[in-house]
Amino acid sequence: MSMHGRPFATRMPQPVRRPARLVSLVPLVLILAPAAAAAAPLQDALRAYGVQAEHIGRLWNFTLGLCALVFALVLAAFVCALWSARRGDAHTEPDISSLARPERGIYRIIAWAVGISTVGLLALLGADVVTSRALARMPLQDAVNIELIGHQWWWEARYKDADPARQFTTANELHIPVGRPVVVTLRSNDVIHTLWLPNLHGKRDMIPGRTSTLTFRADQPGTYRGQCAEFCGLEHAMMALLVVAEPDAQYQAWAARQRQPAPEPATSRTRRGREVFLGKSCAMCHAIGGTTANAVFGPDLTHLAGRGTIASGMLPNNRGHLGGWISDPQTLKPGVSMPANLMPQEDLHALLDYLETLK
Amino acid sequence: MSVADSTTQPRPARGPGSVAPSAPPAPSLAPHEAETLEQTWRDPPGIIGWFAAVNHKTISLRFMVTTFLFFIAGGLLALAIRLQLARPDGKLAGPDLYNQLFTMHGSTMMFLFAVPVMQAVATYLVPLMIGARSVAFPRMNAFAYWIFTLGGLMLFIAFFMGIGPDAGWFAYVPLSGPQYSPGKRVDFWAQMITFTELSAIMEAIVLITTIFKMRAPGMTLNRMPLFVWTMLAASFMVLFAMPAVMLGSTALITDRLVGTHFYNPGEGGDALLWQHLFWFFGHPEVYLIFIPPLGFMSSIIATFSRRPIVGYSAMVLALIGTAFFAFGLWVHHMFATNLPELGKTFFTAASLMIAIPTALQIFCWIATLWSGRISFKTPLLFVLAFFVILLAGGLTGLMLASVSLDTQLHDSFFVVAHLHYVLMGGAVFPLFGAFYYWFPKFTGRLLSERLGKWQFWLFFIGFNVAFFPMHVLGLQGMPRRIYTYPEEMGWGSLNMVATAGAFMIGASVLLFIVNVARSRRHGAPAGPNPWGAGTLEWSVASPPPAGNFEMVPIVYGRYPLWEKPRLPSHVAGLINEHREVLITSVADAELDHRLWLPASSYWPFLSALAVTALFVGSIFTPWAVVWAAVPVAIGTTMWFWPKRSTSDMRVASEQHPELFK
Amino acid sequence: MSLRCPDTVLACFICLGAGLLQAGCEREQRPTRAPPAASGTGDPSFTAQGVLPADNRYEENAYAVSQGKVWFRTYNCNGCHGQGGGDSGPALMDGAWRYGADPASVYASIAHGRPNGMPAFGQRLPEDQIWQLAAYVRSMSGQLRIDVAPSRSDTLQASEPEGRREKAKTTVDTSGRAGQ
Amino acid sequence: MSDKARHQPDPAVGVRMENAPGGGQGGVPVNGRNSAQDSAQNSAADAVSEAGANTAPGAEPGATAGAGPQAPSATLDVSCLPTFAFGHRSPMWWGTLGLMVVEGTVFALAVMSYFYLRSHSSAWPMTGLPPDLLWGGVNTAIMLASLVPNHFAKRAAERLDLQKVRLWMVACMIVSLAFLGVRVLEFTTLNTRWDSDAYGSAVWMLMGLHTTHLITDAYDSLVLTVLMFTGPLEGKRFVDVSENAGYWYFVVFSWIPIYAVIYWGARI
Repeated sequence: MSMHGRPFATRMPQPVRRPARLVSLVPLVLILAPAAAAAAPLQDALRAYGVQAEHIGRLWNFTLGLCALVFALVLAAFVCALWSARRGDAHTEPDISSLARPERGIYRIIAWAVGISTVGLLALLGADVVTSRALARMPLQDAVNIELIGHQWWWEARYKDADPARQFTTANELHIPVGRPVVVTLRSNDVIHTLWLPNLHGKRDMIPGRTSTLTFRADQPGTYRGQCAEFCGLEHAMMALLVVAEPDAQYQAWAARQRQPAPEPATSRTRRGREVFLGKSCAMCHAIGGTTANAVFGPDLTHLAGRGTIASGMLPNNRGHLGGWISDPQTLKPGVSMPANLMPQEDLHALLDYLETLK
Repeated sequence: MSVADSTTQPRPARGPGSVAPSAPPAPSLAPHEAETLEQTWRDPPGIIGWFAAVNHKTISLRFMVTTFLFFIAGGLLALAIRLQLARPDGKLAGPDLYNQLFTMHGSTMMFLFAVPVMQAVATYLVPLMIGARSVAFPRMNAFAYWIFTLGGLMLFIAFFMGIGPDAGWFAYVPLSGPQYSPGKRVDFWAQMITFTELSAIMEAIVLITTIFKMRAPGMTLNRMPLFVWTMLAASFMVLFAMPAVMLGSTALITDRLVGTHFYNPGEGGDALLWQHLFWFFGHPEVYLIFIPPLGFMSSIIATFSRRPIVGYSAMVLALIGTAFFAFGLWVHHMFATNLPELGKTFFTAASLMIAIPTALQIFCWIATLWSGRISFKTPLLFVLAFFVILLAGGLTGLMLASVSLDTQLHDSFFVVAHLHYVLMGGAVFPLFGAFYYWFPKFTGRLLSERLGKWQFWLFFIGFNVAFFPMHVLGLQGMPRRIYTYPEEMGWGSLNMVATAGAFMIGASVLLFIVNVARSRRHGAPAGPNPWGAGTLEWSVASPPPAGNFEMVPIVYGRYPLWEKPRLPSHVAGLINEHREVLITSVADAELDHRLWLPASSYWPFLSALAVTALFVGSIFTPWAVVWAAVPVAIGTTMWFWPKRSTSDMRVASEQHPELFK
Repeated sequence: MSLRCPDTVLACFICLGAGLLQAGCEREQRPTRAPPAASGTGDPSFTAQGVLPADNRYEENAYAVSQGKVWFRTYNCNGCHGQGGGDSGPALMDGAWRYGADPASVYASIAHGRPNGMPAFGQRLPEDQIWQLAAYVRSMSGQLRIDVAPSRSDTLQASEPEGRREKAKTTVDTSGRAGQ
Repeated sequence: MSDKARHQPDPAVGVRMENAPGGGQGGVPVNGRNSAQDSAQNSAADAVSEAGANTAPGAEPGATAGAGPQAPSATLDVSCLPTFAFGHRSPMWWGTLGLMVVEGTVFALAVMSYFYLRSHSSAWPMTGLPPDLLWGGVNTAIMLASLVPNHFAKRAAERLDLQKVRLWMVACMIVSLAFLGVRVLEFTTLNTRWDSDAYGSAVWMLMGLHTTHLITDAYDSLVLTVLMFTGPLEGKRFVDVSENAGYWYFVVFSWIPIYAVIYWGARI
């Protein structure tokens, strides 16, 4: 079920820092990271496109450097020990002199080594504290407030606004303005999920019965992919989320479009398609603004055609995949709540025509 | 480097060091007395006798074989997982099967292999190392083995019946709860926990009592071999850690079966309660998997660098410190939850600080090697791998200890890499070293050095090929426990590499099996002390007689076989016709009294069957607890009930000791 | 040491297991290997012909029944039937049935609707879901094996979990049909 | 520390200090308890004299007289040691202690979970009333009272006094019947069900855990009591009685905090 043709906004921004420099101490990465980075959609903890991820990236560099140094030193001592130690075998008379008189010299060296390690550990602790303070200090004025709700296995996003009329709901694809802080309130509808947008920030759990928040900022336009990180059942692997960071004007336009109800079907075919939607099982779970379909069990489809993917980041959103998804989702994503819908071909095509109008 | 080319031929059968040249001939029993002693401690013959065996060596060997079989099973599951992930959009296993695969793999390795195998090895070695003829409570020891085996079998039978657990080895609620895991899958998992924890707790009590009360006269606490110290520390950790998960899994089962609300936010419960209970056990568990191998390390390094370990007391204090701090870290598994940030920082500090005792031990070992005279035998090779792999795992652990970094690394493949570096490097490599080291003691024959070296290098290279790429995968954003991933995520190549490495590991384990199978028959005869080691287990024949020591030795130092023998060298006057053991005082191992241990009995096995019926039945109806309690009570009572003839004999020996001289 | 004896232990355990195998599989299957909903569903249009199968194999499958519970909540059956306690619609927790207690009748009630307010969902719900609903509805009065019926939910609990209800004796009283 | 290891007293010193244990020595009365005392004193006396012999000047301490007083002997004769001992000298004591640690930890964690859940709830009890005080109080009193016969049973056991052991064990059995009966009444007056809410679950978990211990401990004692009447008996069995009594202490004392939590944790 791989994606043919990438559903993402194709503009690939310049990374804030080169991956190679980040991980220069991990040789294997030098070899493989470029190959991996070439085609991959942006889901990479080593390439920061937001201030929060940058803080963590800095901490990562520091920690990696220090740990690599320690690794090298201890290993050097270890190899020297093996190299310089005399050889013996089972017949060698064991040297038990140390039982009689403790080896003060060796103890002193070990004490020094332990002392130095302690200093290193304190340095790590300090760096961590500094980083968490930096993360907490991100300014939040005129932030975008989003309530993100985890479902098995998709994401429901409610854009909050002081004025209820300006609130709207979408699913599986967030749009955020570049350079403006985003405050995401995390909740879960069933089991524990975890929001992870590696290029923008670290993880945060969505725990039923609790709410938590994650604040981040995208400093570069682009499409960032996130994925549920906490094992959440059968389709844990198929629970992805796209975050489209775009200039404020574009974002405002998008938001304005989202607040509109679905356009009235113009042609007879699309009108037929809407009847199919409202008459069949679709309307039992999905909502389309401006129609009688207002169920909340499945993703809101009011502006389905505007999204890059369907089935929560699993398939590119084009007529073929959409048709396949409607007729037989259980083969594509076994266990998903969407049932197989057996309907005559013309009904299906009418339905697809209608859905494609939901820009 | 020198490790590679220092291969030598197997040792000649009899090594030196067992008796220093100037020593007077060690006193021994007359042949007929020795035969009586052997008869007394031997297990009864026949099938019935097989189920009645309580000799600690018999039980321990079965325990080791059983845990190793579970290790093989878990490894095969791992290979299946790697095959599925080898290429993007893998079609080998659907999500349902895949979730069962990794849940079974994790649960098997953690609960059915890593913890019990350490206790299994310990129940064989500890009595021999401390100069005892048996473990305390031999029947409880047997019961613990049976209950463990039956629990493990239950889990795998359930798996093959398609009732395999699928909620992950830490079974987070609510996913593992009644609503999102319908059916009986998770119930079997939770009951398996009860089985194995029960077994682990009993083994811990057996070991603690053995170590405290049955050491040979003169083996004061600060003369104990470091391995015995590690088992003491680990056993105490078991006593405090296991209850947490037993309580948690009991609450999970009652939630699922009788509708309690511990984890139901709708009725005042809380999903995080499970995480607290589980990780309050789960993190110490990592350390009680990792601490006994520290004892393997100390034994093997001392022997193969021909000198005592540097800084005995420092090592002991480090062990105790590790065991203690291990209980203060559990929240670093929950950094992604919405707990207060200040609290998280405290746990960051604790998680970093626990590195200090480990560092201390590593430095002491390096100093020992440096100032010793090394012989690069296979056991030492496996132990040396520890310094590379565990070091790397420990350092990635420091990264995970940081709250901010952890939010990126948590639940990604980076964690998978880290935990395998810690557990394989910290436990499995030393464990293989220990097998190569003590196999001669178990069987009387040496394992082949050549195959051993092959296995080592296959394992060492394969391991790094398999797990190093996972660090990178995690950083590239690959989450744990996904059954597949789309092609353009670009994770394909590294996953293929990892799978190749996994199969190299498989091949090396296969070599190990071949080596054991060959050497059990055709291996070079070992003799009592093939490595010229210094601790007591090497003073007896290989394999040891049923009663371990013909005459219980008296100990004057930490390496009795290396130091100059002193008189009196052995204990006389223990009755050979009964399983009489010497009980000594806790701190200084001064003579205290002579105890008769119970003889063989099949009641521990029958009681284990009854308990199994109770646990499995309770999965289907709470009333099973009531009805099955009857056979359990009968079984345990019969197990306890003394035999009249034996008691009369004992009474006679108490009233007329002179008759029994 | 000989391993013959553990093999015998293993063997007898496997025999024990094999006995439960059937129950195990049926109960534990997930949609990846889900059994056909009911005998005779090969022909998708059989409900139209009024041909109704005798038994509902989803009643053996814990996952399917729990899905039924999900649909019951999602499609707001509670709106009329309460939490099974009954409101404008009849109670479903007791053993009293107006149109028959057998799976086929329950299926028919959901698919074709009944007088006095029960709508016909046949057109709006896929057959599988109706069979799952039918299985769940019967579990509400304890008609299903307790190891298949759902246990408590992670919600405010209205009534005892289906898995722990006494099996109510089913009676078919037609009194309610005329009434209301 | 390593050099300290060299200066450890020779183990043989232990013989002198350890092998005349007070009361922990001797056989089982065959006819009446006087003989028990006697045999105890006798063999204790043997041990002392044995030890005296061992300390003959010039002899390696602990060497057998048989090996000749002058030549250092290769072996240390332990046949004079007692065959059982009470308290921390007995492995049984350590085994029981281990069990107590495990179960104590379980109780502690259960109590923590109780307060953890309480901290997440606005009202506690979440619905309904706290448990009635009557039967809980009565049972606490009974359990505390049970300490008396338990104490005397322990002491009699340590004096190898079979008659008194039988007497007090029977007394313990009667008391245990009492508190098991009252425990049933306690369950009926908890004013909550395990499946009504998290509060009920926590309370029933605590009660269930402790009741399990009451039942098992009562059963252990029953088995021992029967054994005391039917035999076979040897000195070690008195250690079992004494350890069983020690476990009884644990079960009763662990009830105090659990009682406080269940009955007063819902009131304060």
